[in-house]
Amino acid sequence: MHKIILKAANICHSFGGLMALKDVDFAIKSGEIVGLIGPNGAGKTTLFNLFTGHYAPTRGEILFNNLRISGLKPYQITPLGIARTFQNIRLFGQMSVLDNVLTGQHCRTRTGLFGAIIRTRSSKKEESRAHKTAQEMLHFVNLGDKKNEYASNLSYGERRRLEIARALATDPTLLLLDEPAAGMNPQETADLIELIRQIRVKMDKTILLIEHDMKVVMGISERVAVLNYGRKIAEGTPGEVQKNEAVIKAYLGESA
Amino acid sequence: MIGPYYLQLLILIGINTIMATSLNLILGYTGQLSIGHAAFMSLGAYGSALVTLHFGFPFLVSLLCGALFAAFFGIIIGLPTLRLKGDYLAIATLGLGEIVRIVFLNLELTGGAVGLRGIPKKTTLLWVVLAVLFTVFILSRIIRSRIGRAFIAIREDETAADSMGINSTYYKTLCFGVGAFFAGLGGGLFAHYMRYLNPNSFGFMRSIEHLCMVVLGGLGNMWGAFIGATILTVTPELLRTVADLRLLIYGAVLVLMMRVRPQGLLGQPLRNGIPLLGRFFQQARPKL
Amino acid sequence: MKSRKRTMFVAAAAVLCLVLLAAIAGCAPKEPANGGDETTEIKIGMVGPLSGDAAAYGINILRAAEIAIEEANASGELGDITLKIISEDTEGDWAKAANAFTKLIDVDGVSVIIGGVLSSESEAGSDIVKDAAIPTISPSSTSVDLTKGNPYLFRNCLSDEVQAVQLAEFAVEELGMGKFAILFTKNDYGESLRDAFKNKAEELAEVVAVESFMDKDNDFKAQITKIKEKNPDCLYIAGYYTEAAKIAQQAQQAGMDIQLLGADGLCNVVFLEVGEDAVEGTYATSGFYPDDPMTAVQDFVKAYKDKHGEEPDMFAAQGYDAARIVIEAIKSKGTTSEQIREGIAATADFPGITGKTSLDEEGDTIKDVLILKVENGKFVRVR
Amino acid sequence: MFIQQLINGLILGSTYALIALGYTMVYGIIELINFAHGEIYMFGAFVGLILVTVFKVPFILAFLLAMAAGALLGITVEYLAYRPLRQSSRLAALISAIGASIFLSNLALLIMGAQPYTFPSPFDATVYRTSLFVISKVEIIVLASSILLMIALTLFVQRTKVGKAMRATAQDKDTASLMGININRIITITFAIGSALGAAAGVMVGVYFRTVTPTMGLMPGLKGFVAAVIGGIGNIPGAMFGGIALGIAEVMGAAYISSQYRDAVAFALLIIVLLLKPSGLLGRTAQEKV
Repeated sequence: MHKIILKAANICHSFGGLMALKDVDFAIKSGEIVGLIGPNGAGKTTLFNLFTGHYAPTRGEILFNNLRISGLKPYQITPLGIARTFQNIRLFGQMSVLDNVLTGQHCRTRTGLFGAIIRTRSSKKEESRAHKTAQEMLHFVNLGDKKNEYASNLSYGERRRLEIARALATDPTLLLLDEPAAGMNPQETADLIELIRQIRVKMDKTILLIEHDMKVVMGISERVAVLNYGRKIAEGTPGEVQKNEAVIKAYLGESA
Repeated sequence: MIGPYYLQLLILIGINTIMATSLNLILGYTGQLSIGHAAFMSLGAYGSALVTLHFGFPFLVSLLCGALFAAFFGIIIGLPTLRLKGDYLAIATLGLGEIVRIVFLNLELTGGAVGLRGIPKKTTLLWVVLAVLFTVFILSRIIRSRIGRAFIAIREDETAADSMGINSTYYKTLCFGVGAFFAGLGGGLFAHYMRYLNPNSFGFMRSIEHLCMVVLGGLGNMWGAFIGATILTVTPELLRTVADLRLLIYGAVLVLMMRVRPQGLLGQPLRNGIPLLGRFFQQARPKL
Repeated sequence: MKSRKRTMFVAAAAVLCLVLLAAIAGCAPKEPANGGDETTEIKIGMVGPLSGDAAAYGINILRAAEIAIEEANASGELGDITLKIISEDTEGDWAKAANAFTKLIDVDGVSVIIGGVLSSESEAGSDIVKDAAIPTISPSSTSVDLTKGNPYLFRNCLSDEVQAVQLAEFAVEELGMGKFAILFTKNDYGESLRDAFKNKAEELAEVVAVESFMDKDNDFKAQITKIKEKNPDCLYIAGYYTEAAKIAQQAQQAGMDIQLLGADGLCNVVFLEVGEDAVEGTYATSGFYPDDPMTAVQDFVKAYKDKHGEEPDMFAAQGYDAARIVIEAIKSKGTTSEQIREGIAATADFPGITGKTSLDEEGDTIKDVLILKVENGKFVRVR
Repeated sequence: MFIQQLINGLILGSTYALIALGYTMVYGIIELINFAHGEIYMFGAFVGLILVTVFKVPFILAFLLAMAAGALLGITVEYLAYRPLRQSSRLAALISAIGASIFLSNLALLIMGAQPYTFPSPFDATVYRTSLFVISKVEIIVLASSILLMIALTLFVQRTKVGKAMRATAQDKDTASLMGININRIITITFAIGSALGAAAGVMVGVYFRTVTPTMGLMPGLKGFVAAVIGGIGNIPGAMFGGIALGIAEVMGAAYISSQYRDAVAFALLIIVLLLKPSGLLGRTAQEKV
C-alpha cells in the first residue's frame, strides 16, 4: 500500500580491494521504521554513507523517490529529504544548541550574500521562520531550555537528542539514525524509543536505524534487515529475524 | 592635536584590523588555514593604485576596483586549493602568495622590483575608520546569518556540515572571495597611504604577521582581530626604545603569549580537551 | 557567569590596547628638545635595515655615521653645537621604513635624516620627508630618478646609471670586450644597473645573455650553465658582494674562463674572502677605495677598524660621507632644517673619502667613478 | 646543457633534502610545522664554523659536535615553546614556532652581527669534468651525505626499538602511551634527531655555499618544508625525493622558462603536486572515515 521511497539495487562497495558491501538489495517503504543490524564491520554504516552520499557505490544504483541519488554529494541529497545522525555524534561543538539546529534549516532557506548583508524583508522573514522551526524541534526533543548552551557542554544523551533535532530540522522524509542508543543508560534508552515513535507519529517520518541494542531494534522496528560480511543475510519482521539460523550463526559465531 | 606618527600608527592599526578581521573570517570562522593573505592585500593595493594612476577614478571607486580585483583572484585561487585541508592548505596558500609576489616583481606594469611610485595620498584616518566600520559591519552581518552558520559548521565538522546540505566547496570559495575582498580593501588603503608599492613588503612574513594578529586576538572573535592587530602593530613600535633587542623581544612575546593564553586573548577556551581547531586538521595523514 | 568572564576579557584586552597606545604617546617628548641653554643639540636621524636580510648594509652605514658624528663632537668644529644620532630599524621592509621616518620626524624631532639604505626605503620615505620638510640624504639608494622632484631628498652615492655606463665603456675600450652577459639581482638596485649597463653595452658591443637571481640566493648554477652556452667573454654582475662571490666561484667551477665585472655592491672584503681565487681579475666600479693614501681615508679606515675590528666597506664609507655632508651643511648654513637643506643642496666639490662629491640641482651626486680590480686578493685602483 | 642542468638540480635538491629530512621527522610525530627548523640549521652552521675556525677542530669532529649542539637546541626549543602547548590548538603551537624562529635569528644577529662569515672548505676544490657535465668533489659529498643520512634515518625508524616507538607515537599517541611508550621521551628524541639533521644540513650547506649568516635559515627552511610536503610529509624517502624534485624543478624553471620565475616554478610544482596527490608524491592516501 505504501510506496517505496528508497530503493537500492545490487549495491557493491569496496575500499581499495576490500569488499565492504556485496550485492545488497534494499528497500524502504514510506512510513516504516526499519532496523538494520549486524555484527561489527558488517557494512551497516557504509550502507548509510552510500545513502547519504558520503561515498559513491562502486557498483549498483540507489533511487530515492524514483530519483537516482547514487553519485550525488551529501549536500545534494539532503535537500531531497534524507537526513542522518552519526555513530560518533558529530555536532558543531562550538556553536550554540539553537545554532546547531538552525544549521539543519540551511537547505530549506535561500538567503544569499546580499540578503544576509542588507537583511531584506524576505531574508528576515525566512530567518524568523527558521528560528521558529528550530525552536519547535528543540522542544520536540526536550532541549528547549538549553538552546543557548554550547553543544559541547551537553550531556551525552542530550547530544544524541540534539543531533536528532538537527537532522529533523532539514525536514527529511527519511531519517537515518546510526546507533542512537549507543552509550545510553536504560532510562535514556526508554526515552529514546519513545522519541523515535513520536517522530513517526507526529512528524510522519520514515526511519531507518542501525542499532546494537536489540531491545531498541526489536521494540520499535516493523522490519529488520541483517547484514553480515557485506551481504544481506536476512530480512523480515523482528520475530522472523530472531529465529533465522543464519542470523543466529552470524551473531554467535561459527565456533558456537 | 595628534602628531603624524600617532596618526600613522592609528591608520596602520586600522588597516591591520581590516586585514586581521578578513583573515579571521577565513581562519577563525570557516577554519581554513590560509598563509597567503598578504597576496590578497597586494592584489588590492596594486589594483587600486593602478586604477588611480591610469584612469584617475575617484578614491572610493579605486578602492572598490582593488577589492574586487582581489576578490576575483581570491576565488580563482581559492577554487582549486580549497580541496586541501589544514597544513596542506596552509602551505598551498603560502606558495600561491609567493607566486603572486614574484609575478608582481616581474611585471612591467607594476614597476617590477623598483616599485610603483607617485600614488596620490588619499587615505586619511576618516577613510580608514569608515572602512573598518564597514568591514566589521558587513562581516558581522554575514556571520550572523545562514551563511555565517554554514561557515562555522564547516569549521566545526565538514562532514556533518555536508550532511546538513551545506555545499562546503561553495561556502569555502565564498569565504575566500569575501576575505580577499576586504584584504584588497585594506591593500587599497595601504597603497594610497604609503604612496609607494614594492612587492617585497607582501612576502610570506607579512602573511604570518596577519596570522599572528588573528591567533593572538582570539579566533572567531571580531574584537579579537582588532585587539590582535593593535597589539602587533604597536608592540614593535614600542620596542623601538630597546633598539637591538626589538625583534628578540617580539619573538619571545609571541612564544610567551601562546603559553599563557594559547586560545588568544579573546578566544574560546578549550572544551573537553578538544582543541578548537583540532578537527579540521584531521585529514588522514600518512605517518613515518 | 561565562559571559561575565568573557566581558572581562574584552575589557582587559581593550584596556591593554589603550595602555599600549598611551605608552607610545607617553614616550614622546612633548616638544623637540632643541631649545637647550648653552649647547644646541641637533638630532640626526638614521633609517635603515638593522635586522633582517639586509642588516649588514644598514649596520655598516650606521657605524660609520656614528664615527663621523663622534669626531665632529669631539673636535669642537661646530662650536657649541652637539650632534646626536638616533637610528631606527626598518627590517629591510619599506613599509616599516615609513614608520621609522615618521617616528624620527614627529617623535624625536630630528632636523635631518641619513637614509634610507635600500632604494625602496628611500622611495617610501620620499614623500614623508617632503611633507615634513626634513632634509634627507641617502648614502646608498641608487635607483634611477629617486631624488627627482623632491627638494628634500639627496643622495651621495653614485647613481646606477653613471657607474654602469662608465664600466661598459671601460670594458669595451680598455679591455676589448665584445660579448657581454648580465646577471642581475631581482631588486631595485640590480634592475637599475641592468637597464643602464645593457643599454650602453648594446650600443657599444653585443649582449648575449641576461639572467636574474634573488637576493640571498645560494645557487646560481642554472643561470651560469645557461650563460655559458652563449659563450660571452665578459659577465657583468649587478648585485651585492656575497652573491657575486658565489657566482664567481660557481662560474669558475663550471669551467668558465670569463672576465667578471661589477658595480659598487661588490666592494666588500666578503667578496674577496668567499670568492678567493675565483674573483681574481674582477673589475668593479666604486666610490671608495680603502687603500687610498689620502689621510682622510686612512684616518677613517683606522677609526673604523679600531672600533669594530673590520675594514669598512663601500656602505660604511658612503655613510661616513653622508654624515660629513650634513655636518658641513650645518657648519656653513645653520641649524634649522631649512638651513641644513640649503647647505646640503649647495654641496660642491666636497672632499669626501669616496671622492670629490657635488650635488646637482635634483639632489643627485656628481662624482668620479673609481674602477677597482682584484689583484692578489685585494682591491687595487686602476682608474 | 640539459645533463648539466639536471646535475645542478640534483645537487641543489639534495641541499633541500638535507633540511627536509629533519622537518619531516618532526612533523611526522607532532604534526607541527616547526618554523624554528631553519634557525636550527643556521645555528648548526655557526657552531660548525666556530669550531673549525676558532678552535681549529677537525672538520668531521666539528660536524658531529654541531649536530649534538643542534640536537640540544632542538630539545630546548621543544621544551620551552612547544611542550607547554601540547594540549592547545595547533595554531597556537604554530605561532609559538614562529616566535621561536624570530627570536633565534635575531639572537644570532645580536651575537654574530650581520656580515656573512666565510666557511673555510675542508675539501679540496677538485672538479671532475666530463664531456657532458662538470661536478665538484664538494657536490658529490653533499649528494652522498644526504643519501646516507636518509638511509640511516630510514633504518633507524624501521629497525630500532626507539624508531618503532616513534612510528607508534606518530600513528596514535594515546594507544602508544597505553603500550608503555613514554610519549614525552619519544618527542624529545625526535626533536633531537630532527634538529641534529638540521644542524648537519647547516654545516653541509655552509661548506658548500661558503657563507654563514644569521638570516640564512628563512628561505631554505621554507623550501625544505615545501620539499617535505612534495615528497609526502612524514615520509623519509619522500623528503629526499621531494627535495630533489624541488631542486630540479627550480633549475629547469630557470633554465628553460625564465630565471626571473625560478621560485615561482618551485611553488607551482608544490601546488600541482598538492592538487593531484595531496599526500605528496610518496605519501599514502587514506580515505576519510565518516
